[in-house]
Amino acid sequence: MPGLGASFGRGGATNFLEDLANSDCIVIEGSNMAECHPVGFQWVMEAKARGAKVVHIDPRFTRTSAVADLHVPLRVGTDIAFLGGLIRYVLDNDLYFREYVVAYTNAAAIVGEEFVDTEDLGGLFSGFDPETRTYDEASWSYEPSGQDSRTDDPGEAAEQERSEQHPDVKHSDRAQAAGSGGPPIPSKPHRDETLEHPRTVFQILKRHFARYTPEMVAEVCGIEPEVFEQVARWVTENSNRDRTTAWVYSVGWTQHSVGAQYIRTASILQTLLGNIGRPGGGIMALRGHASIQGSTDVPTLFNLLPGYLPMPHAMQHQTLDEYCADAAGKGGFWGNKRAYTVSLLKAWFGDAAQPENDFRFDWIPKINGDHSSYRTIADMIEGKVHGYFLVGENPTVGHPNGRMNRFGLANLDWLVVRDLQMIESATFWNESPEIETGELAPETIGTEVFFLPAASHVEKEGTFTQTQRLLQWRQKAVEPPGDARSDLWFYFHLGRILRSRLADSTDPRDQALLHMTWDYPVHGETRDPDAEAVLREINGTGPDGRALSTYVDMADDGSTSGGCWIYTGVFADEVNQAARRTPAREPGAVASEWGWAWPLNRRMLYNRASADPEGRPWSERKKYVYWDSAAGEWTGADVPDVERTKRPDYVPPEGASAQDALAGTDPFVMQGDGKAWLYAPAGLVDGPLPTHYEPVESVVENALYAQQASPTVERIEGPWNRENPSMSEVFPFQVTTYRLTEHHTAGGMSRTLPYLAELQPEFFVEVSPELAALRGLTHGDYATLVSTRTAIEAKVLVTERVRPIRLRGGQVVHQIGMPYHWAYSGLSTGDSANDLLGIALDANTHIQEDKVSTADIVPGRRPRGPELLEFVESYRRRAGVGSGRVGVNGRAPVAEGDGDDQVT
Amino acid sequence: MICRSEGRAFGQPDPAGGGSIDGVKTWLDAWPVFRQLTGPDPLGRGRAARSRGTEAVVSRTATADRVAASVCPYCAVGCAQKVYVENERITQIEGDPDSPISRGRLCPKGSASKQLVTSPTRVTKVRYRRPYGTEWEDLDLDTAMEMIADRVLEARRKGWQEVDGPPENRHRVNRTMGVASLGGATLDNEENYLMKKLYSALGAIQIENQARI
Amino acid sequence: MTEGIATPGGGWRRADGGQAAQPRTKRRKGGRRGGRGEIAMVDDVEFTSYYGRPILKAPVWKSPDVPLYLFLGGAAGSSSILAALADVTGRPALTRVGRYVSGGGALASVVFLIHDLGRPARFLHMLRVFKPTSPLSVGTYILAPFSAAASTTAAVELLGWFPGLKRFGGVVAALFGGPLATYTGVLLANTAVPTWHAAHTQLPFVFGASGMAAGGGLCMVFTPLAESEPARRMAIAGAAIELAVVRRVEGSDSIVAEPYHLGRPGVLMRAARACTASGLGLALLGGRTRAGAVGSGLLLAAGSLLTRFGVFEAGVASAKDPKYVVVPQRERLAARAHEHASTITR
Amino acid sequence: MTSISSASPAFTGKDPHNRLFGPLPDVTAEAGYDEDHPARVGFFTDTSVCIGCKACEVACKEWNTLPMDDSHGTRDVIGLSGMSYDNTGQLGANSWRHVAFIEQVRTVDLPMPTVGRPGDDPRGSVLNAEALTEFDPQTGQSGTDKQVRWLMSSDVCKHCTHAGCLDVCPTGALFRSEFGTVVVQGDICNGCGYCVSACPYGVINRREDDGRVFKCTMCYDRLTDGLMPACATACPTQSIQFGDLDELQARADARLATLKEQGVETARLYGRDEDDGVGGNGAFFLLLDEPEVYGLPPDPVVTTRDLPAMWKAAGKAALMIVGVAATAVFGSRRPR
Repeated sequence: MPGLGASFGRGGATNFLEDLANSDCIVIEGSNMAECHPVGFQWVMEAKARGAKVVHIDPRFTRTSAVADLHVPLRVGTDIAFLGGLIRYVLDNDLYFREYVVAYTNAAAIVGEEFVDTEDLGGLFSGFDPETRTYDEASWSYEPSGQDSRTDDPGEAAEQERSEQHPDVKHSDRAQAAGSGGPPIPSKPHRDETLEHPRTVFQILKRHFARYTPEMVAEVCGIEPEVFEQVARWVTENSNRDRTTAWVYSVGWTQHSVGAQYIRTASILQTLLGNIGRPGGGIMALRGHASIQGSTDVPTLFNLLPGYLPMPHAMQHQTLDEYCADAAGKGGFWGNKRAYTVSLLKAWFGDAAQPENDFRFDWIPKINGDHSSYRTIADMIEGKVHGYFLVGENPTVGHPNGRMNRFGLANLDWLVVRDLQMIESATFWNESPEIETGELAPETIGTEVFFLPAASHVEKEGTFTQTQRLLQWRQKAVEPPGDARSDLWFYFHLGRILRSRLADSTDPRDQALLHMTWDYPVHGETRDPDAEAVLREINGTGPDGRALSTYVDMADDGSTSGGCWIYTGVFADEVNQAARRTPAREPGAVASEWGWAWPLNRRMLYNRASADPEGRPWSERKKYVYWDSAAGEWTGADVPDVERTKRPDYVPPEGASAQDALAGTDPFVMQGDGKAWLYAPAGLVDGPLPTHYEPVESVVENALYAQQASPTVERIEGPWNRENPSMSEVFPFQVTTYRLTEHHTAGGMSRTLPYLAELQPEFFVEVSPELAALRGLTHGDYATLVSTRTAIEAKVLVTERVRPIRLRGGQVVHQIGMPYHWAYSGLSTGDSANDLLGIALDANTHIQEDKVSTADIVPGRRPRGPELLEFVESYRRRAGVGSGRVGVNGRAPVAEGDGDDQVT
Repeated sequence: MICRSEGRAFGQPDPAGGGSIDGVKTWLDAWPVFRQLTGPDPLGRGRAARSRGTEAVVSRTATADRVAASVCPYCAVGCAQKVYVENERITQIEGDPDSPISRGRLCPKGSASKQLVTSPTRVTKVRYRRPYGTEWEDLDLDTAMEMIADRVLEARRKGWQEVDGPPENRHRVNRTMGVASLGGATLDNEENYLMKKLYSALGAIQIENQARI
Repeated sequence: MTEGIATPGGGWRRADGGQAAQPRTKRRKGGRRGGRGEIAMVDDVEFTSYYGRPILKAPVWKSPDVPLYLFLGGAAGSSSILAALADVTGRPALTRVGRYVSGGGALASVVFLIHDLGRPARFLHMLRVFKPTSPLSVGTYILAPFSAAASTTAAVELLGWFPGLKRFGGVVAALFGGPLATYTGVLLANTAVPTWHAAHTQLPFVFGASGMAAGGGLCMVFTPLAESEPARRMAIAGAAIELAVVRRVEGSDSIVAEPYHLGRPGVLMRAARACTASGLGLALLGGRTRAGAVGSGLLLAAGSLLTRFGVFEAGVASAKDPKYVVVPQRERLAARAHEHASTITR
Repeated sequence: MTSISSASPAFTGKDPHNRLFGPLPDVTAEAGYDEDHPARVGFFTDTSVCIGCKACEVACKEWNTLPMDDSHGTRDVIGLSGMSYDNTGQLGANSWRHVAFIEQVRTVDLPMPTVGRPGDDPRGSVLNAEALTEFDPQTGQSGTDKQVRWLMSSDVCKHCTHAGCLDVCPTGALFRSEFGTVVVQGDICNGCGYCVSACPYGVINRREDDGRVFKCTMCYDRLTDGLMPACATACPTQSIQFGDLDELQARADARLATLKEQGVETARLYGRDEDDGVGGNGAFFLLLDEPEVYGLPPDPVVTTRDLPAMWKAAGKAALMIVGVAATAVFGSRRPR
């Protein structure tokens, strides 16, 4: 979540679900919380029962809207405009929390003279290179204060900064490395605490958002100005010393071409209102999977090492020194990057990692560009990838452009699928839609497929990290059936076999494998590795061999180890803290002994900000963590997110580094300057401030700027991933995809279950009565949806909950709602919504824009077989886009030699 | 005759074996009409109408051999679950009221967890599809593991890169582009950790997760 | 048949709106052809429902089993009384026919009753309790002795054994015969099925009278003219009462009488009336001839049978349409609200 | 010592201890349980906080191992019903909880039907602050000319004080439990189907391939273990509340008062009134519209309320037969 990381220093939700009950106003935007997180939603209902206002801002009227006090039906893809409007409202009416803003944010920081805003460049910031479609962030920097741009290795740091701007580095998702620890900044800025200097962040903010007037918001979002004003009033009336407002978002924000900037906009607003780090405030990021937070904390992501350490980049990080140069000597906890990295290397390579061999930093493979999932799929079609593991993932249904995904799988040498049920990604070779169209055939597909049954969540032990960064241990209830095994078993034993195969190898490339620590105790007949031993390794151990209690104790000399520094403490005192199950004393209270939250069991991040600069609670009502001057320490309901005995009036001495470089009034301890960033001088590749761009596929012209869509959008081009032109009559309707309460993502865990399948038994799309009339769609009958990717059919639900939006000039925007759970397998079946979508990515995250696209809709069922190909091709021709015809197994057609395939 | 068969159908077992006065009494007690006529439930709407099955009702939460503490595998709210096990079979999964987050509640998916783990359509045997094959085949798990190990080493070799980049910008990368991985976000932290560790040691970098999506 | 588009204003009452979103207009008499009686009926009366779905579960009782059971019970019950009285008054032929009809009817009705159970093997569970609140329980305790007595009597009549037992059995059957013929009216009426329940004080008479028409009619058919006069008289009286009471039931001003006039039940009820009325006429005019007796007896039996089917199906139809639940209940509420108008606020 | 008690006063509906309708302070004792029986338990379903997640449906099916079915109750079949998000359709033998979804829109009576720029319409907006603050629960304000509201409500067996199904059951399969609930005993039911027609709410139904009837048992087995019913345990927003009935009634009254205070004029309790046709429900509801909107009968009456009159009529009709037969026999000429 780089949007949060770049703003506050950590990429996780700032608060916890139970804390929503303490809110005075809750705005749910970009999330259908009641449907997708029903149990978490109880805390919203709790707050509502206590008198809080609940606002739901969403293009669709959902089950969340149904119980909200106000539903704001904004046009899909216009959240930045709406939030930008709120920011302007707050600034113009002096409704920001001035004391908080001055003390805890970078509002007072002065930005360098080279920075030019979108207001002056037609929607672009300074530093844009149209050739590579990337920004050079240099001009976005703070004006250096000169005195404290200290680093241990200035030369190397400067080199790092230069290479940071290289497109290859840009494409490797550095932003996400701000998941814990904000992006490194070269220096602390000059500050003007009067906020009057024209180049202060505050004044820049004012100018940047000046054009987001209520009228403009109404125009862009398609809502009444009065509705906007109502939201603005509720939010600002409930954001002050005594009251707090919480913002809740989910993939309704992240899955956009400017998803990270959506979150940034909310971060700016919430920071201005003084709602971060305070009870009932914050930004609640709702993650959609049991351990999706854990999967980024302990990442299986190409660009990250555990604990949000970036994956070493070939251009920048050939040695450990180079790797740590950007952080060495810097302020904030990021300053200890070397200790975290060395501890990781010790955890992985044990005795083989020694100071004299650079702790075997060279054994970590290097990245040099985008190696993300979608790029990899394109590489597969090109035949560049030979083997693929799918571990509990069903990309041919769950990822946009299923057809492209299937072509990728069809060009592998081998594929290993591990799942509970026979999912569509394992049967692509004989059951997929492309078999029907003749584009694929078992006889031409050489992919060897291994389906290995997996153990379910009750058949193995381990931890999930849920949405509020909380690790919870699961006990094993029963043995898995038959050949089913845990993924821990699979990887442990695969590693064991590989190591024994290469036992005698002297090849340098095999040494990492042979020397890594891989001696976990095993249990039972199946020799299942001990998950607790793995968790203890993740936690790390100190020089005495005992489990570490805090990452502060990590050293860079090799005396400590730890597989994921932010998880250090989960095994404190040699106790599995994640397995604790002590209930809270009362509902909504901080249950510090239920599970374990990173960092260091803090439930609310930045909670130092719940007290004023002197350390006193802002108000009795919102008392949380405060300075106890008698005891000389921070105290309160939660673990303070500041060193326990750091006085509020502490001023860092000259030359201090890491946490010691932060003052007692700096609550954002992971940021180099200890402040929340209203303006992000670094960390995001598409701008220091959010800007409204239309989605990549939009039927509307950008009313705010000449720049239609985000200039940095990443595209993967090929005949299998064409893009619908914006404002095209061929694809005149906006489409948005979503989940239903009754199903789970790609459906492997729900369409196969009778009790869930019967609740939402068929694929359907939701359309307004107006669109139904316009296109002759009949409630309960089939309709066919067409894009440049393919055509799919769905039952039609005509409902007033979906409504057309009329814009100035009479343009009517019709929006089609499309849940994406279905495919051809299981009890409940249908075409797959994701087949309709293309892949266009937020350059910060490589997350696709599947919350908004365009399509056409016509009554009746879609053509079958090869006729379907011609049907879709006719749309492509009419829209003037390249052909979608492919050769064998989806490879580029030989005859046409169609050279627009950029994948090289 | 009617009563006798009825007695067997719903009455209490006859410990005295019949014939004795006690036996008749037990047998009569078992006939609800008798209980209606002699007890406080003359209309036969409650106590008199109770069957043998009803008297024997016991909650399967009460007969479980053990209860495992677990967490729902669907969304990221992290609702705590109690997993009831009897005879090594899961008999019930429900919310744990102690959880400060979920307070024992579950959504429809969480409530369907038992069906998820006991589903008859779960695949429990290794399936194998050979290149250009048209059918699934059976495969022994150990054999499958060995075959996968072979293929990983081969793909790693084929995709190995010492250096990469255009001539003017060439750097050591020490990696393989031959093996890629995509995990779901229902993987445990421990599993993710071993995956990242093993893949990194192998030099594989195209390691991705649902978290990207 | 279901609509997904919300009806504007449907059922949405708010203080600011003042009055209910839609006025409930008074039903127009008759009712027009309403297809399957769901949305199509809306133009007739206005009422709100959940997607036009039934509120009640339609009876799961099978047709023809249950209507036949009702018919046979009525015929058997009334003819058992006839037989007993004929026995007392020395009419051996009528006695014999009456016993055969009641015995045969009893046996067959038991068969139909058991066949209608979801778990026929558990028929004897009926004797587990005695529930005065359950017409079926009471009916079981009527049917059991009746069928035992009537069928035994018929059997010994056929075989010619134990004349003494015969008379005793006949009397026992006759004692239960009346309740058997009329309890079935309570059986149907003691339900939530609107059309049945609305006629709850009349249905026993409909069924009792219809049973006499059927029992009398069948006895007429098989009894020589010399002894058939009591059967004819009972049949005539039964048919007359049946026609009169059915007319009152069907002609009720309540909307729940509507199903008697619509669709299949409407056809059945009209056919029943035609058969019964013509049977009655024929019995009156030509019932003293053999051919007339046979013809009118059969017509009356057929009329009785059709009445049972008609009443049964009208009830089923009323359970399937929420209109027949909502409208009368709304009227009831409105009447009550009117009573307490000063104290009730909506 | 056993004594033969007479059922006849009950038969007339006049027995003060065995009334067939009207309020019953202790329905459990009525059914023959001792003084120290557990308190009567029930459900209070507050639809104003229902989010339509259907957890209740699934939790119920998991606990009671019910088959899947479509919106018409057809077993092992699924299909889209088209009734908003309701694909369960009804309560029945296979679905003991049913969440209804009702989509309602109404036009805002003020001018300016379309969205446009401010200033386009000098009369201003349809929305003003007062209008916005007094919305019902489950009322989304959608910022244009139309208001949308989406009602959701989890229906269940009402466990009536005077339960028609129980009263008419000829085998005693349906019985009043010690908790005051109404339960089918699967080892007794012979599938006569009488209860199906007797239920004024259309709750209980026969599973055709099984032959027996099924409905909510309020998780009788769980109650014996001191647990809440599965649906109430799962319900994320406490829309379904389980507890002692008198306590729930007090809670419901307070909730209604709160909503009324907030100006939610459409709120009302359903099944709470002990003077209604079924003597009040063990499972009652807070609704935001008329009952029939949710598929509930507006004024249900237990059919046995009229049973004494029916028996009287049946007795008279039986006498009529005897009378007519006697007249016919004795009035006819004796055969020679």
